[in-house]
Amino acid sequence: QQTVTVALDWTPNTNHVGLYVARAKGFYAEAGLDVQILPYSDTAAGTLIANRVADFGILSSIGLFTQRTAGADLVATYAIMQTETGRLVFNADRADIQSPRDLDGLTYGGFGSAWENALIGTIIRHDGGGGNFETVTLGTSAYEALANGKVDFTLEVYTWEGIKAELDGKAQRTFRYADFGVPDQHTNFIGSSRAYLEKNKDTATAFIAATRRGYAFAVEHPQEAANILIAANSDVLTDRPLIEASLKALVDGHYLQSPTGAIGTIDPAKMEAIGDYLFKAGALRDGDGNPAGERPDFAAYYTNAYLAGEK
Amino acid sequence: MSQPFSATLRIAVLFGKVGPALLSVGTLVLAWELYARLSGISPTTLPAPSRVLAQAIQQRQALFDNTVPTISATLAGFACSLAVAFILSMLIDFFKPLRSALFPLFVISQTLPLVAIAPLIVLWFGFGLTPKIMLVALVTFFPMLVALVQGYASTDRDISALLHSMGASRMRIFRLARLPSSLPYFFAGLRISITYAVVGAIFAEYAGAAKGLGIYMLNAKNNFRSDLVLAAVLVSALLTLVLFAATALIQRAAMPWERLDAARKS
Amino acid sequence: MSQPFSATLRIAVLFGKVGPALLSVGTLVLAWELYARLSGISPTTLPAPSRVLAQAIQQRQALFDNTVPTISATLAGFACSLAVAFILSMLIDFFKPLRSALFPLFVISQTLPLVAIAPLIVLWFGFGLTPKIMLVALVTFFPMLVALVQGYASTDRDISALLHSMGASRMRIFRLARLPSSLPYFFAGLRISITYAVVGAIFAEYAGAAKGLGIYMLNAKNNFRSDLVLAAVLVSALLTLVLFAATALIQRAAMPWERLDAARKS
Amino acid sequence: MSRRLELRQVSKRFGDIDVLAGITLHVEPGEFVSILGPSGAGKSTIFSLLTGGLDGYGGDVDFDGRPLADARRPFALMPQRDALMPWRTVIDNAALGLEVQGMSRKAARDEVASLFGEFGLAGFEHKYPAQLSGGMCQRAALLRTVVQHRAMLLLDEPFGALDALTRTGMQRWLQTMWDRHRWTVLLITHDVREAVFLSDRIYVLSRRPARVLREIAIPLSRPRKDLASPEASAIEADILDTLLDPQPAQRT
Amino acid sequence: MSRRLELRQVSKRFGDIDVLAGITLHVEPGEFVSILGPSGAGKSTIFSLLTGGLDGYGGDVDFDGRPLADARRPFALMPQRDALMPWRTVIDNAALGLEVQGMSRKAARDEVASLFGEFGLAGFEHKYPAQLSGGMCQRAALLRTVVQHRAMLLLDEPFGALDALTRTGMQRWLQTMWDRHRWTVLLITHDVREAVFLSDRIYVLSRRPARVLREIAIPLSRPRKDLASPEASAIEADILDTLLDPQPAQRT
Ligand SMILES: Nc1ncnc2c1ncn2[C@@H]1O[C@H](COP(=O)(O)OP(=O)(O)OP(=O)(O)O)[C@@H](O)[C@H]1O
Ligand SMILES: Nc1ncnc2c1ncn2[C@@H]1O[C@H](COP(=O)(O)OP(=O)(O)OP(=O)(O)O)[C@@H](O)[C@H]1O
Ligand SMILES: Cc1ncc(C[n+]2csc(CCO)c2C)c(N)n1
Ligand SMILES: [Mg+2]
Ligand SMILES: [Mg+2]
Repeated sequence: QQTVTVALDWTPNTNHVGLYVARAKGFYAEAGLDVQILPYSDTAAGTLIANRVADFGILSSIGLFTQRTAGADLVATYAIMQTETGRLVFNADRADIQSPRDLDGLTYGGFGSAWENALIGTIIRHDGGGGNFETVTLGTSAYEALANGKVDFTLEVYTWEGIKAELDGKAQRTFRYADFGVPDQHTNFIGSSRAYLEKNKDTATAFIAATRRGYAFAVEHPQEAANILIAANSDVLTDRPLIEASLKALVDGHYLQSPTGAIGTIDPAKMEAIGDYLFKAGALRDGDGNPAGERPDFAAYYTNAYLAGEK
Repeated sequence: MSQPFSATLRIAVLFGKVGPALLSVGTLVLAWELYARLSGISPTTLPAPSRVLAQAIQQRQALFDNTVPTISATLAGFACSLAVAFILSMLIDFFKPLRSALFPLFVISQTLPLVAIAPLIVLWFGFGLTPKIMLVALVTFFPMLVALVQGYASTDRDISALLHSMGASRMRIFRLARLPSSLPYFFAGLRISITYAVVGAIFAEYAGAAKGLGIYMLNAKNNFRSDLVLAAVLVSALLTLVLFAATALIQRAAMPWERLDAARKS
Repeated sequence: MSQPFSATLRIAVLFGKVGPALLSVGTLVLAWELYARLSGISPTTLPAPSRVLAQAIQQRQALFDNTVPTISATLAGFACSLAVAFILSMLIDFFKPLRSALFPLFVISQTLPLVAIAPLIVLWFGFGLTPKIMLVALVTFFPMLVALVQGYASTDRDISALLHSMGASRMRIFRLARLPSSLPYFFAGLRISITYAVVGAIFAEYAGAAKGLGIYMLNAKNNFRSDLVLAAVLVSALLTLVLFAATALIQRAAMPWERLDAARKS
Repeated sequence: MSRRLELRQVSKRFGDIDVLAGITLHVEPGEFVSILGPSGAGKSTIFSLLTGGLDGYGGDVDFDGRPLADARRPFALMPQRDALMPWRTVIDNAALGLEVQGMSRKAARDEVASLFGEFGLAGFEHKYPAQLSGGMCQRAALLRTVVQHRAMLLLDEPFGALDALTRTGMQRWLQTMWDRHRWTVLLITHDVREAVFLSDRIYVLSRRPARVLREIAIPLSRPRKDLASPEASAIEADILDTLLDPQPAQRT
Repeated sequence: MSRRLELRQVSKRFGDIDVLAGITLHVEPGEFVSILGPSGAGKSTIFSLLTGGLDGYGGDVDFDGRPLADARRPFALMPQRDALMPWRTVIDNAALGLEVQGMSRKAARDEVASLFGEFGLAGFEHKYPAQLSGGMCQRAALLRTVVQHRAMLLLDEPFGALDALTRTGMQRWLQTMWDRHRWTVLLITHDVREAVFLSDRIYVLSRRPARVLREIAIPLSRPRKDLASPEASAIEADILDTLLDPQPAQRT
């Protein structure tokens, strides 16, 4: 048996369902793999992969593009989300916020990544605003701060925070990034390093294929997948209705499987578009922190080569 | 005042000591409960203590499962810290220039914000117990070292001179005089450090752990469960208090002569 | 040894004290530099000190802009902590049962893991200076209170009895005897607390702030700039050392008689 | 003329412990009286009673023929050891009593400054106690005591902390000062020779609970230059035999 | 018979400070000799030299006619104050010297246990020093010293920390013990009376840098029951006048 380690990007949640299903259903074992899901840590999964602490990891799209441009050895091998799960969110009772240009001068509760400002600025300017807003960095409490009225708006993962708010009956409204000039993206990937992939081609292929089976199973059987996910994280996932509703949203919203049926496949057009966008917004920087001089070759940032069926 | 106490007197004295404490803690908890219930604040923002307690009891198995790794990390880290502090303190005691060479490093190590250091530690030491032990050791090591070095320095010069006059070697003088002299300082340092040890272990878990009170808190928060966050906080506070009490008991056992001193002074 | 020193002797003695420290710190930095350069480790994981320094200099304006709020929070929080600790210590000194009522609360407050508390405090008090001051005060308050209360208790009984025999009121005895007696304890507490104060402020910023060294570190980390994280760590360590040195200077100025004591003992 | 101070059957308990068990003694105006007794007997307790540091005791205390009212504070106390404040200069230490009486610091300093020469402290006004020798500290403490101009001085083992040589010097000096000023003094000591050398009368106390074992008048002429005259030695030997049990003490 | 201990022109400096400036003195076997001198003179420094606590001094030190070789360790030291270890019971404190000599703890205990009666400590074997009175602690310290069976005892102000009454009792007791065992003793003290009461001869040292001011033989018969005989008093007064400056010390 071949051991494969996977680093998470956050607390275990519905985004990770395919990993847990593949493990519990024996897909990994069938492929001769012993998959160890590493605990979530303060250190970005991309950093762990690039430093060979983990073989695979959950990468955010932004993490992939920025870290890779700065020289980290990262390659996306599987798109978890076929479309953007992020939203700009604010409380529904804010009559003063009708469209993004109204966000000028308001306070954003952020997470501390440079691209957030580029993203929100783009959205506001696309809507005819100036793109001037206050940022307070809140780490992980931005969402609570919004509920408390301490910030005016923040970014959420719709299929987690958004669903929770719906379940709680919290009235919120959102703006979709894609509606305001931001290209749609695969929000999360499973990625690895070129160094690992070259040395472990077969293992990597087997891992991605088995993982894809896990996500495909979850799309077919969301209820059973929810049970598996909860059972594998009984200490953590104490809110069954949230898990079930979140999985339902992931499936019904065509996040895990595109309307055309793609699961895990990385869309080159999306990659080029978002890469282009980030490059132009100045969010991509080299290892010394200087804006990337020329447009990077984004085709090297990802590969569908390890998805079963394609080669 | 070494007269024997009657049983009732003992209880009265105990209550005199514990009474005001219970009163103040009780008042605080009651005020919190009333505020949480009457202000209409959402339980996600501030759950009532009764809710926290009820959830803590309901989730006792999960809490217990997550407390064990934290205790292991705390104790293992603390033990390492103690061992290294002890060895280094001895080296410093035998070779003084080491003190001026090493102390600045230790002072600087205390000024490093853990939040910035923790992520690096996983990269270097991985996900096992090691990084947690390292972080706990980092926060507790310096106070223990200082306590030991101060303790040795507190040795009665007359006692050292006496042992020297008897022909005792430096090692012997260390064992017979300097080491026992350091005990009160050692235990004072222990009581301070043990508090940091727990907080340090919880912190270390943020840097990557599968289980533990820190992870439990983080997960509870990401699952919108403030009540479970506070339940874990409660457990960690209790854990600290228990360790605190344990050091006090160990000190009583290890230093029987100190109790007499206290009794005589009063 | 109160003979006047010649200038060269002074320098030699100073070097004797500072020399080993420079040597050890220098060795460490050198080893780090060599490792970072020769091991081929990626600068994102462990940047060389030269790179950290170069980046710190290049980013000096941003670092400075982010240091100012941290210093404000540290000093304001510490000042609040001091003021409250002083008032409470006086109340406790005048009304002893307060001590048993309040001390358990303070002990418990020290056992609460900051990681769990900081976000709550930020949620309750917003992103202004208030929550940072609260958190800095939380970590520094108890050590200062304990130091003051211990300091008062260290008052020479004979001096109190003397003042009482002279007809001095309790308030007068407090001002003339208990307060000055507490100074050495006060300053010992100050030196410990000031270290926590900086770390506490940075920590508070992690839980939510617009600017500050903590935010700078967080941003640098989220943008995968380990060199800038370490540059900010460097600044915060320097800040702590400067505050540390400042308390030592203040102590020298505030307690001229202590220097004599030390001179006489040697 | 009525007696300056008179204690009749004064008793005091701390919790379960009897400390004073009916102390009767008196001091005449201008008299130098000593109290001798073993450590822990209760000697300092007597001073605490007099200076209002304790409440609740049995028996009567009269001062100048009237019951001792707390508020009058007719005593200036010199506590065991010097009790100088390390953070005050010598002159501010000496002026402490006057300051507490309400005098401004400046006026109090002016008043005590004139006495520094007589007390052998000239030139040391602005030093801290840590810069003085043990003997000088004791003199500063005594200066602080006498400058309060109270009707009576209570001296609690003023030289107990000094080494034997310095102590002898200070005793000689105190006798000279007393000869000059004729203060009314009640002195506590457990140095028999000191008591014999300085006193008009001596009360010898028992171990706790303290009773007056003996009252001894010292008929030696003053000034008592000769520390070891045969008469003094005889009185001393006599007192020592009263105090020292045949078996040395088993517990303090 | 050669002299037990002989110091010839012994001198010692600490850095810039001259502490001993040519000390010449000797002790005969079975003799009780005292060194008297002001505080800080350098008395304890002499003992440190003898017990090997210091290196680098001038002059010669002979023991039993041969130069003092460091390794022989012919002295049992009783340091200033009692230097008992608070964390050891009385019997373990008393057995310390034997343990350091290499004896097992059990054998050392057995050896010292038999002496507890004679030293007035019977029944206190397993108490801690904090449970003993000051006088008992001093006796335990002396027991620890004599049990080492060294050729000579060095006692550094053994009773300096005691109050005057207890001290007198201990001095009487020490005289009895010495009468019985006839140890060779060199005693440091600054209590003139103690020196006169206990010694065969006394060396009086000057202030620092210490020189021998006088050597005084005490011809009084033993046992010296009477603490205050006229002869003793006369010797005492004589020594005191040597030691006390006309002006009391300005600085320690
Ligand atoms: N405030 C108090 N509370 C309880 N016990 C006390 C108090 N003050 C004194 N004592 C006890 O009373 C006894 C006599 O004490 P005191 O200080 O009067 O003795 P003393 O004769 O002055 O002794 P010394 O010569 O050692 O100064 C001691 O046993 C002491 O412990
Ligand atoms: N190791 C040392 N280094 C420097 N100076 C020292 C050292 N030991 C003693 N001295 C100095 O030597 C002088 C004599 O000290 P010593 O202890 O011998 O005096 P002493 O006569 O025993 O005094 P006392 O009667 O107070 O015990 C003092 O001024 C002391 O400060
Ligand atoms: C399930 C899930 N929820 C929240 C976060 C935290 N987070 C990080 S960036 C961001 C904004 C999205 O555009 C949010 C909410 C996460 N990583 N995964
Ligand atoms: Mg007393
Ligand atoms: Mg000495």
